Parts: sequence; C-alpha cells; structure tokens
Amino acid sequence: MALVVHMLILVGVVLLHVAYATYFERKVIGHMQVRMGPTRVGPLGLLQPIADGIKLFFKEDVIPGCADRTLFYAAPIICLVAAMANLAVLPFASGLVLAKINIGLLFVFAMSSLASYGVVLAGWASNSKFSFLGGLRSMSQVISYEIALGLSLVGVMMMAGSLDLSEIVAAQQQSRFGIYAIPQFLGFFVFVVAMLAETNRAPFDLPEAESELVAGYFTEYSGIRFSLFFMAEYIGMLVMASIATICFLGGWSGPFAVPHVPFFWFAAKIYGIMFFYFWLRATLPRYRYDQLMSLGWKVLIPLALLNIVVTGFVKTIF
Amino acid sequence: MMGTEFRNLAVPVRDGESELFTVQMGPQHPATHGVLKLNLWMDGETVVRCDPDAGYLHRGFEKIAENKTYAQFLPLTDRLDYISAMANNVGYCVAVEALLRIEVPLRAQYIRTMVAEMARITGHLLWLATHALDIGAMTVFLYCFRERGLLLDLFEELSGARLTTTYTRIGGVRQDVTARAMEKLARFVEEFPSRIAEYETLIDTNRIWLKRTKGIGCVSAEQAVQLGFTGPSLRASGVDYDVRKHRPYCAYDKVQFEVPIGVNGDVYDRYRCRMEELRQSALIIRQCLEQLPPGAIVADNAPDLVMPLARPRQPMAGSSLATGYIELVPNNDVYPEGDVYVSIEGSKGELGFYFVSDGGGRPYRMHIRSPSYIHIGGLATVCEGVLVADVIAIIGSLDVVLGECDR
Amino acid sequence: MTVQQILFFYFATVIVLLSLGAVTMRNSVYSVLMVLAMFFHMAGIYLTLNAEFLAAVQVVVYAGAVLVLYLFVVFLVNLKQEARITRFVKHPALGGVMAGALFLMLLFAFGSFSLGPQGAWPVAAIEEATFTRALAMELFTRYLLPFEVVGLILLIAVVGGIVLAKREESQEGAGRETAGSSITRGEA
Amino acid sequence: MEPLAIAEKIKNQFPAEVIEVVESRGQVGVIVAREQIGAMCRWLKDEPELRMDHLLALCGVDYVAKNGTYEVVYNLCSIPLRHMIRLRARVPADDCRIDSVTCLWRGADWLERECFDLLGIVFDGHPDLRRILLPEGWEGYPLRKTYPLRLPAEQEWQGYVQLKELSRELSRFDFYSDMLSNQAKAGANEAKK
Repeated sequence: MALVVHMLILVGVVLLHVAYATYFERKVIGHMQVRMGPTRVGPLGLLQPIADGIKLFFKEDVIPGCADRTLFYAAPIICLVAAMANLAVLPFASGLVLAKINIGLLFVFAMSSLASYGVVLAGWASNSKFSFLGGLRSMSQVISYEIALGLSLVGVMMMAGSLDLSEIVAAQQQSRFGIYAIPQFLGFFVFVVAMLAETNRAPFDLPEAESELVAGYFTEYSGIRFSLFFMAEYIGMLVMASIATICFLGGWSGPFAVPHVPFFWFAAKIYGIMFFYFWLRATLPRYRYDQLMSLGWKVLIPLALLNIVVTGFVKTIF
Repeated sequence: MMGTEFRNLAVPVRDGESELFTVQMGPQHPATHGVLKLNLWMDGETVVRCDPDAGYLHRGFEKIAENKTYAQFLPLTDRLDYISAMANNVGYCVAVEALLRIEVPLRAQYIRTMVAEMARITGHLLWLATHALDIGAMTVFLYCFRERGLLLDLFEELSGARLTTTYTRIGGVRQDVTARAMEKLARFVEEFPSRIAEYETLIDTNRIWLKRTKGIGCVSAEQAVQLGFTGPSLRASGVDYDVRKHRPYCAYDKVQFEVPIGVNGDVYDRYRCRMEELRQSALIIRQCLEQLPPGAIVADNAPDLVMPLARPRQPMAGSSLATGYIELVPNNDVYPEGDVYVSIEGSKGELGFYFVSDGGGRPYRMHIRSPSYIHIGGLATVCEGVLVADVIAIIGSLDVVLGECDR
Repeated sequence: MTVQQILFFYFATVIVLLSLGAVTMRNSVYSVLMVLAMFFHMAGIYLTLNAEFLAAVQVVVYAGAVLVLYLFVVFLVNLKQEARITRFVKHPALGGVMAGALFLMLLFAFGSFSLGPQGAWPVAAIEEATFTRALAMELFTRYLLPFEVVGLILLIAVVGGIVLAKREESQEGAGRETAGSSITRGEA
Repeated sequence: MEPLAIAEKIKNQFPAEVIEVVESRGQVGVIVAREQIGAMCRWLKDEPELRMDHLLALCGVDYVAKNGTYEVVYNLCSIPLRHMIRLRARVPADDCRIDSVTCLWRGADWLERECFDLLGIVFDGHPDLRRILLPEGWEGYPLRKTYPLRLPAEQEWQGYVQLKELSRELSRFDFYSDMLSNQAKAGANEAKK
C-alpha cells in the first residue's frame, strides 16, 4: 500500500516538474532571446503550464484517416511508459528510491531503448512521410547514441564496481574527488553529448527537426496524444539529467548538508543540467543527419572506448 | 503517390520505374517560406530530383496592371516582396518614371535611396532570422526581429504603415521625412554595425553552423549567371553584378559603397555576402542622411494621383482632381508610346519592371522580373544530390519570397 | 503453486501465444511487435530465475538493438508485394509434416530430462553475491579464454561486416551518381 | 558599347532577321523574326565584343490587335561589359511557336514556362513545358488581350466552380454533430471493403 502511495507521489511530483520545466525553459530561453517568456497567466506567468495542459487536454484529438489506429494510439503511451518506468529506480536521496534494484543502470538503458519503439511506431503508424522519416531518423539516432551512452558509463561502473545507482553514489562519495566527473571527464563529456542525442534535444533534435520534417514523428499528433509525447520528452530529459547527476556529479551529496531537504543537492544539480539543455537550445544550430551519425560513430564511441581502456589501466595500476 | 490498397503502408514502395521516396514538401511547411511546394524524389535522405511547384500565391498582378492606371497599381507592388515593400515601391516608381519621362527631384531621390536601403536591411534581417531558424539557431531570429522592429517603426513614421508602405509616388515620395524620424534613423545606423557583430558572434564561429553551411549548395559563377541568379545569391558566387553599380538609379551614383563578393557560392558565402551588405546598407543610409538636400519631394510633371500630394498643385490637362477621378484619354504627351525595362537592386536580387505603353493611361503590358521566381526556378539545379536538410538551408540561403515569385 | 510457478506459467503461455502470433500475423510490423513483447516476457522468465543481468541485457540487446534493425528492414522492404503472396512455399503440407515430426521428437525427448550436476554457485550464493557479480566472476576467471575467443570472433564479424558494407556502399554511390546525371540530361 | 551600335552589329550579322530597330527612353529594342532566335542569342552571348551573358527578363507581349503577332521580349545584359539590349521576336498569332533558349540560359526555363502559361506561346525544345503559375487544367491564356477579366458564371474554370461549391457545402457543415455519423459511415465503408 505504501508503495502505491509512494508511486503516486512520485508521479505527481514528476508531472508537476514536467509542467514547470516547460515554464523554466520558456523563461530561460525567453531571457536569452531578449524577451520575457510567459508573463500573462498568473503572477509571473506561473500558471501558464497549467493553462497549456488544460488546453492540450481539451483540444480535438485528430487521427489521420489512413493511420494504423492501434499503433497510433499505442505509440505515445509506449514513449511515456518507457520514460516513466525509469523513475522507479532513481535514488533522489539516500534511501529515497522506489525500487532499489542492483541493475539500475541497465534498467535505464533497457527503458530508453524501449522509448525508441514509441517514436518509430508513431512515425510509421501516422502514415505520413514526414513522420516516417522522423521515426527512422530517431531510430537510428537512438541506436547509435545508446552505444556511446552505454560505453561512457562503463568507466563509472568500473570505478564504482556496481550497477546499482545508490551504490554508485555511495562509491562516489568515498572516491578522491567526491564526484566522478573529474576522473571520468572523458566519459562525462561523451555522456553529456550522447544524452542530448538520446533525448532528441538541440543540437541533435533531428527526429523532430521542424524546418525539414515539420515536427518529425509526431507531426500528425494533436491534443492529449501530442502532450503525452511532450511529457515523455521532458521526463526523458529529467531521467537523463538524473543519471548524469548520479553517475558523474555525486548524486545527492553536496558541499554541505541542507537540513530537512535531503534531495536539495540532487534537485539543484538536475536543474543545473536542465538549464544547460535550454542554454544549448537557445544557442546552437541543428546538426545535419549524416554529421550527427559520423559524430556518434567516429568521435564519441572511440572516445568512450578510450575512456574504458584508460580507466581499466589506471584501476589495475593504482 | 503510392497506392492505398494496403492501408497500413507508409513505406517507400519500390515498384516499376521509381525506386525513390517521394515527398511533397509544402505548400504548408514551416521551412518553405510561404506557400512554396517542392516535389522531392529522394533516395534515403539524398534528394535525387527536386521539382519546385510555384503558383500558390498567384494573383495575376500582370493582368491586373493592364487594367489599372500607373498610380493605381502602386499599392499592389507592396504585395510583391512584402518583406521589403519599400524597395518594390521604389523600383516600380523608377520604372514608371523612366517610361513617362519624369525627372524626380534630388531630395526625393535621396529619400528613396534611404528607404530602399532600409528595406534591404529589413529584408536581410528577416532572411537571416528565418535562415538561422531553418538551420536550427532560434535565438538569432529574435535578435533580428528586434532591429527589424525599429526599422518598421520608422516605416510607420514615414508612411503610416509598417509592412505595406506605398511610400513612394510616381514623381517623388508621399511625404517628406520628419526630423524626428531622421534622428532615430541616424541613431539606428550608428548602432547597427555592433548589432551585426552580435549576430555574427552567435553563429559565425559556431562549428555546427559552419558545418551546415560551408560547401553546401555550391553554385559556380558560370552556373549562377546561367540560372539568372541576381543579388547576393549571384555575388556570393563571385560575379560582380549589382544594379546599383551597373545602372545606377536614385542617388546610388552619389554615395560610396562597396559590393561584397563571395568566392565559393555556397550557403555560407551567401550568408557572408548578405551580412556584409547589411553593413554597406547602413553606410549608404548614413551618407544619405548627411547629404540629404532640401527641396521638393515630387516632380512638377508627375501625373495626378487619386490621393492628394503633399503640395497642392494645378491639375494637369486631361485630368480632374476635383472629382477624384482620372479621365483616361489616350494622351501621348503624358503617357508616351514605347517600352522600357528598368530594374533596381532589391534585397533579394534584381527586381525589374518591363513596361509597354501604347499611349493610354494604363500599361499596355507590364512584366515583373522577380528575383525570387528565378531563384526558385534554379532551385532544382542547386538541390540535386544534396541531403534533405540541405534543401532547407539552400532555400533559406537563396532568400525567396513567394509573394514576389508568384505575383 | 508458488508465485514463481504462476509467473512462469504466465510467461510461458504468453511467449507461446506471441510466437504463434509473430508467424501468423499478416502485417510484418505487427509480427515484429509480437516478437518484441515476447522478448519482454523472456526477460521476465530470466527475472524469476534471479538472472536480472541477463534480463536487462535481453531487453537492451534484443529489444533495443536487434529488433529495431528488424523493424528497419521491415519498413524498407516492399510490404505491398509481400502481402499479396499467400504461400511462401510450394508444398505447405510437407512443411507441416516436418514441423510435426520435430514436435513429436521434442515431446519424446522431454521425458528424459533430468537436472544436471550442481555448479559452484548454488542459488543462495548467487542471491548473496548478486547475479551480475557471480556472472562476472565466472566469466573473467574460469571462462576467460572462451570469453576472449568469442570476443575475437565477434570482432572479426564486425570488421567483416564493415568491409562488406563499405564495398557495397561504394558501388551504390557510383550507381547513384549515374542515376542523378541521367536525370540531369533528361531535364536539359 | 552603345545600344544603337549593338543593334547595328546585330543587323550586320543577321540582316535577314532584323525587322526594325526601335529606340525608346534610351534603350534599344531590336524587333526580329523568330526563326533564328536561338542562333542570334547564342551569337550575342558568345561574341567577345557583346558577351550578353545575363538574361534579365523574358516575357511575352500580345500585339495581336495591332499587327497579328505576339512578341517574346528578351532583355539581355552583359555583366562584364555593362550594356544591355532588347530583342523582340515576333511570333505570328496563328502559329504560336518559337525556339527555346533554355540551352543557353537555364534560367530561361521558368521564364518560358511562365510565358507559355500566361500567353500560350509554345517554346520548341523546352524540356518541360507545362503550366506553372496557373493550376493544371486551366483553360485559356490570361495575358492575351482577348481573355476577359470576368467570365460569365457558366464559363468559369471548373476548379474554381468546384471550390466554390465545396466551400458552400462546408459552410453549412456542423462538424461536431456530423462527426459521429461520418465516422459510422467510414466504418461501414471499411466493413464493405
């Protein structure tokens, strides 16, 4: 029973976070672009995400005539489920985790590879060429960058000696620098780049490149189904930011303990990474598809392999 | 299009002669700058063939012009390249004045030069904004609109409208510039180069930007001339052709400026050319402000217009201002027979008007040589064998406006 | 019945049903999805056996990579033509006989199953050390040589695949150029 | 080079082709016959003294009421030598054909298509001569002087008539209540298939 309550709390908190991540994004990018961002709905525009949510919920749900209905319905749900399932294994603070499993990191990989099915099926089921191309792009992008993502974390696994996320944090606290981002700087770099690609964010937002593919795989989606994709994307960002925090930035540990808020540092680090996401989006142009692929295969994967080799050597020598 | 007998198929169907994936990009598409439609035949993401389909915005301007007086057609020129309507006004009036042999006073010439350059800046700014957005850099968009807004404010002060200005008149301009507006303009020109530097810091040294633009959509000098490209799209290929220098109009022979020339003719060079042109335009405006002579703003022998001019004048023979209508009697003195082709350097390229007059008060034939039309015509050649993402970059770099293309 | 047994029977039944679905589905995309769901249920079986590492790898590798490539292929082949084919082989009855014989053989072999000798890792030891650790310790100590050999074979396969793909690509590239230029000629 | 001198040169080179040289507002137009237009343009483009490499504009003019011809007007200019000339090729109204110059200027492709679209002049040798600005299936050539500004209702272009009918139909359409019945209809159709 307690588990159900915890789950509901977690889902509620995360959905609220998603809503306000969009607000945060619009404010951040707004100020970077010499404008204000939302200001009208509520004080400082704080009710804007709520209004958006209500609007999306009540919008007409258009389904293209020749779409494959079953998969068209299923695709956004697959995406959302895959993103949300990750939340279960994330430790937000010491002991504050829904399901402490000893393959937490692998579970996250498994779920993120599942998310690509949602995307590619959305593209296929819409029976629209823009969607289809977006879906194909996303599929190959996610497969390629998942390799780099996984390899970049191997160094962390080697240093921590565990796949359990909580244990990784614990091992990190005992390590010399307190965070793995310093000894694993190469891995961290690869991870950050692959993380952007994995969540389809700028400058790797090709699957939904609006200038070429209209909106990529969710071109044909509207209303609540569109918002499911939207939520999945933001939860995906949150999960990736959490993984970065847990594996490289020392998780919930900070320079000093904040009383009564055990997850303070965790949240602060996540929001820092989210800010980084938005900052990049406001600054960088978009890669071209083949450039993205060659970056992934020819730069990131070799770098990640190098990182593994170096980590292995260092670990055996010292 | 593919068959629909098997409903659930969204796959490229490989049967018979076409092994290619066809995509109809547009007419409603965020990156086709209006209502352009591209039929693309793709092999994977490589465009094997591109067939642009224009005409969605065709309004029959040339037919309309044959049934309107010269002055009546003027507001319609705003709707050509609606991004920089001022330049169209200038081009149309310069052409009509050449046809009707009207001498425009010097002050009006300078004002026209000034507004044409302002229009070029607004046009280029919008181009930069949308081009950067196409490539994915969204912040430049809003920076450009900040400066564009300032210029549109000035247009509003000059003409009363921000977009469809109809500011020039046959024989001059609608009304004289105000000191306040000129002060604002001077301030703008002073500040503008630093703003350009700001845009450049955002994208010029960005590796992704360079990767997306350098070596993409190369057009050789010979090819560009062959395709009839004009304006920055031609000059980026290294061809020194600028109507302002070749056949000076307005006050362009009285101001100093340089024409930036590119080398490779790729998307990046077209971008660089336009950025340099922004600087040169600011320079021209500054010179115009310094040199702006006093005097009349409308020629004495300008034909009467439906709208009153700034200065009350005697109605000319053959018209009656009192009733507000123009009596169109064939009058070889006012509307001499003959034809003329006059072009100006619009922000997109050479905007030309070919007029045939038969002595009546209306054009016998008017042809608009619009740069966008010719650029889109050349798109098929440039887009062959590039990736679909590059098509977007190329459309953006050629800078087309469909209002002007389809007329 | 214990919870484990219930789970096992659930997973086993669903796996059988999904496998049947995968081969009988008319639409190959649905077939692939059936296989996807089947992989998840197989991962479930691994979980009931405490082999959580295998379960995760099953999902990551098979569902996340292999099957996605299948989906790719299915998208790119001509489904329209495939869908028209009612029979892939000339004599389906013969195939039926062979399948039936195989099934019978398995059924007879089923009776002679017996548990093998206990290894160095009894269940309690695995639960204590966690499966991942146990697997790694076995793999990198006792079975290091076979592990390395398998790695080498895979490496050769990867290199071979790249070489083959590279050659085809260069030929294809040449072909594409001629196709493009023929279109140019057509237009000029 | 002065425009009149260019006209003189053309006259010397193609004496049989040049019908008239007209000066207007300092610009010179050479009225020529249509037969040798390709050769003439090629010569203008290649002649080292002229080098008319840039086709400024190409358009048609309807002079049928005046002398029974259409004219295809080529405004040429030389980018390196900075001079321009206008060729006006006469095309008889009863045989509306002229050779295409797309092999000289690829940019002429769309200009000729436009000319065909709006005036009905056929360009022989054009790779892809079809309507461009007007929709396919449009009847008539609007820039001809005989083309009326407004047609009687029964002669209107079918595409426009259909569009009007459709919009009239849709203006009555109550999307919300009809949606369900339409879905039911679609379902029935599907079942039939």
